[in-house]
Amino acid sequence: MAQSHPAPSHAPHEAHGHHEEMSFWSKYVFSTDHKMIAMQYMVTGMAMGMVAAFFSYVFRMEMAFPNREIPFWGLVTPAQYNALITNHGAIMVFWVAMPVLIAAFGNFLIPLMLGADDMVFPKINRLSYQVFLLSALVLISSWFVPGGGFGGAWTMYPPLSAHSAYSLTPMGSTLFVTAVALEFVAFLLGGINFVTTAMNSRAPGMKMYDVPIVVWFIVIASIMFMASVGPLIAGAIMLLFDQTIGTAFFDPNRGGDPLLWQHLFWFFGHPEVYVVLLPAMGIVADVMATFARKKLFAYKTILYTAFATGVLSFTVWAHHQFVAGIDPRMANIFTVTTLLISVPIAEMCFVYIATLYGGSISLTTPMLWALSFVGEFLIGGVTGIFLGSSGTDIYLHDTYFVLAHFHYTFFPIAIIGTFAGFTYWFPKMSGKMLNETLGKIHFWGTIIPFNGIFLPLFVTGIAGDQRRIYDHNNFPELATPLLQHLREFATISLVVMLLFQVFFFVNVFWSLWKGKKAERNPWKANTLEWVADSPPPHGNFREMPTVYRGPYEYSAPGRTEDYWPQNVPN
Amino acid sequence: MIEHFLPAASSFAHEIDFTFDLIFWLVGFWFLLSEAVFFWLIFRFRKKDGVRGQYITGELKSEKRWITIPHGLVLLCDVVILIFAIQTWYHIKQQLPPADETVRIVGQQWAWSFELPGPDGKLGTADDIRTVDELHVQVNRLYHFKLEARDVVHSFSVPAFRLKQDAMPGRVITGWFKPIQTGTFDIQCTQICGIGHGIMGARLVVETPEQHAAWIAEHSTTSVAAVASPSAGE
Amino acid sequence: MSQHAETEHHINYVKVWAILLVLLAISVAGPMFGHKAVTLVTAFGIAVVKAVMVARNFMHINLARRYVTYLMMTMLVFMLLFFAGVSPDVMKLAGHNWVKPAWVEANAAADAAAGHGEAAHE
Amino acid sequence: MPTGRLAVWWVIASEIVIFGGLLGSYIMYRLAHDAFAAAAAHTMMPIGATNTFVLLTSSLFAVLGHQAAEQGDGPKAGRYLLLTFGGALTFVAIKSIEWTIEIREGFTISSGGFWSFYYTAAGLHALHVIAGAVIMLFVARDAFRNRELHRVELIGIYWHFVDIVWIFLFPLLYIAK
Repeated sequence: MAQSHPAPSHAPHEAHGHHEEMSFWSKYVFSTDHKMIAMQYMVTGMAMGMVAAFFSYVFRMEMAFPNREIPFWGLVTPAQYNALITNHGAIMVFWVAMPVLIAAFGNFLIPLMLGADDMVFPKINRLSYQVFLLSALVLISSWFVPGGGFGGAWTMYPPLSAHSAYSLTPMGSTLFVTAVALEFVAFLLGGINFVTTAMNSRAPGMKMYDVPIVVWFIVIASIMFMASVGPLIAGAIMLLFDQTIGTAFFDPNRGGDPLLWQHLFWFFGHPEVYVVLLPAMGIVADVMATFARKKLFAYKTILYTAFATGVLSFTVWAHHQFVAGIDPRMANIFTVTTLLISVPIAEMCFVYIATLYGGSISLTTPMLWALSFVGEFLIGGVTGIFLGSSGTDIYLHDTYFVLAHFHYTFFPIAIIGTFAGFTYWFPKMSGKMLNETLGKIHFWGTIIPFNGIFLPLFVTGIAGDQRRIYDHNNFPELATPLLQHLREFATISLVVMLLFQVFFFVNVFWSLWKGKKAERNPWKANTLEWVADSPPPHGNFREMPTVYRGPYEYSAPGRTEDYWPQNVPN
Repeated sequence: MIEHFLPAASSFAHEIDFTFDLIFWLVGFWFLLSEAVFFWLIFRFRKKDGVRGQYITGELKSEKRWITIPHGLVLLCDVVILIFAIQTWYHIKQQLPPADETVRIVGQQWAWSFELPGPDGKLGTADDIRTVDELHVQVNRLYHFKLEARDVVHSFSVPAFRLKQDAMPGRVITGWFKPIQTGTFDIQCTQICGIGHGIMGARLVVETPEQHAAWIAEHSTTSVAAVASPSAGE
Repeated sequence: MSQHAETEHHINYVKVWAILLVLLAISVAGPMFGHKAVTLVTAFGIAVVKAVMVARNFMHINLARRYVTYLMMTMLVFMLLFFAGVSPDVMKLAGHNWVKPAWVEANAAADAAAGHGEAAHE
Repeated sequence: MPTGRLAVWWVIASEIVIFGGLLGSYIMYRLAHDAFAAAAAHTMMPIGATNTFVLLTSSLFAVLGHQAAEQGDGPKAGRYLLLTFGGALTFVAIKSIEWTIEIREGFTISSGGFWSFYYTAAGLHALHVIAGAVIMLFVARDAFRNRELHRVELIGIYWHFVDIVWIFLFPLLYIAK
């Protein structure tokens, strides 16, 4: 991010030309407008999210009430169960968290917040979404081929994933790997776009430290993705060949090593956690600053900790493999790095909490979501320590403790972060205000059951409940009434939480239809996207803004208003 | 915590439980503290009419203190945890105390098969005792296990022992355990291994020397004793 | 770029190309000495030299902003990190408390075969 | 720095880790398995060397094209790009002949660890060559009409990267035996 001059991209001009008489197809389907592409990502991601949520409903029901007819599904066979958990995990990470948090918010926010008229490569942007859509379709198709969907867990460990003789899903596993690989390509294209846009299209006067945290974090996330996904792309090709043309990359009997895949996967897989975490944290930072009417506490510190986390996250991957047969001496190194990474993350949480000090906090729906992110993510963070320290991981590895831990990180990331951003920027996206009452009902109806789902699972995990078992009654020590009741409680909480999502969709559609009109800057926020009309037209701004200060100048002394937009000269 | 749910039936179970509790209290303290501060701030600085937010950059040293001091303390706790975690790991996984007896454990879709040295106490001889889904060991005896997988990745887990080790196809992984308490415990496969993963359980029977001797005597004659485990449905 | 800069580039390019070809020739000739060390140097040492030459003189990475070089370096460092973390498991036949019997046998067989395989080569 | 060039550098950055992961895995296996050396003895070094020569030369044409583009001489740049494209075609042609011979001898992608890597790595690289060659045609077409001359440099940088990848593949697959 060295120099900053207005966007040299010539794409918008050609777009401007014919954007009056645009047909339905060129406006909604083949649009190169970053806002429309963002909407496409958002809608696709949320649709996939509903599918994955339904999957979770089915397999949670199976675990709580084994071998019974499950409403809207029927009996769950072991093969189905494996396919359900596998696809739930893969969808939530690759087809929900990434498209919504990075692609949707990134596409929508980066040009608007930087005061640019569009991404620097609108056509590549469109291509990126089309490849992503293709990957989603390939994944969906993998559930309907003979043999059914792939059931070897989203981590795809060979030899189970490499040989249909073991997985019994000859086509399913191949399509699954193909879908994942395609998804990576889509996000490489998108990431290049984000980074170059952020580097070259900043509004005049916008220096590095005037860039809103959320944009910074999405850009850092994109860079981390680009730097970490390469080995796994290579690995996916190798795995595909192992499946289809009998190469020997991961076949132990012919000179391969299954452990290599685990390394290739987690070298990407762990940075990936931070790739989705950072955008969510950025969204939370912006929302908190706005509704606490506070300058973000130690902006630069946040930035540096994010960089530190990014670099450190490349050195911790093998903590997913402590008991996987890696050299025990290596485990010590990875324990140290893993506990080290808890420091910058803890620092970030402290900074967020400190930002509240001396604020004037109004608990609107977006703010509730943002605050709950911090509150819940803390649980996910501290439980990570148990797993990062190799000694206790021997026992906790692959138990429900792990599952509860990463759901306490991923739910705040993928769900809470998304809702925080969505409710915060909905006025800008749609030009309508959301209904606060419905929003708050939806919030409480989501947060309370969420804890009801996963707190019990910590307990079952400590009691030795291992993962990916469709009926724990096959294991005497796990068949105790206590554990079974906890599982039932978790399942019922899940059903309640899913039912409460109705309020969200009702709220969205009702507001789009009859909602109150949103003015340009409903939240009295500083960042540039609130300078544009809501919703912003193609080309975003009436006249390109110039930036005079940082994004978080709230409650600045000596001003009548308690906010100070970036583009206002004084 | 863990021993409320499961017996601590191996020599190193207590060590893991201790490390777990230590981490629990350390991070529990920090968790409660930060949540308390968090909610207090939300309540204390809620929106009031006529009260404006304060302008705090957080760039001054006097303000940064509020971050850097807890930050340093967290780092300190991390170091403490590290010491115990690595110590535990070293005792259980890295060092290999001399064995009284060695057993072979093979995971395959979807059963555990075990190979005990027969009366002669040597593995790979004619009088070895092979069992399926049931492992008989003697209490207070230090066992080495040679862990293999025939087809896909499995994971040999005995919750009551706090023992877990993935079985990698193409590798023979050596580990150890020492039962200190008689009884029958679960053996789980904790790495998804295909459609049978959910039933791939086995039982581990820890016997007194007399019982074990009797069991050996009973089975050493038969080469294969496929004992249908009660845990594995079929 | 100024006029005279280009002209000296022009001379540069063909010369660079010629040097690259010479280096290629050396790396091809390397194995003929029959020393493993020599081969390694001529093969990979020269590969690095060639890569740097192409990056500097053809891709003009030295004329681009400094962070481009740093970016490429970072990526290479990450790859070294990957190698350092993985090789203790994947590159070895046996390690601390584990061994790969299949690999050991395969190597024994290969060495037996290579014994007269080499002889046939020389 | 111009957006296009910046983007190409980012593309190359992400390509480095893709090839890095693949070649890193190859090197680990290569050093672990003695059988790899025996298999590598069957690769045809002269052909590999010829291909290296072809790529190096095409890189020279690419950079000369870039120079011409900077002087604003579109048609000249276009001609150079066509020469580069010719180099790409030669490379692919030689490679297909090479593979035909090897497959005839019975060394297919599924006949052992080395060959799996040999075909995968070289194949992935060949895909990059083909993709670059196709893009190059479009850039050349514009160049002849003196349009979008800055793209000549961009495709050039990408092409040099493909060249560098091969510079490392050549010793890894052909020389070290």
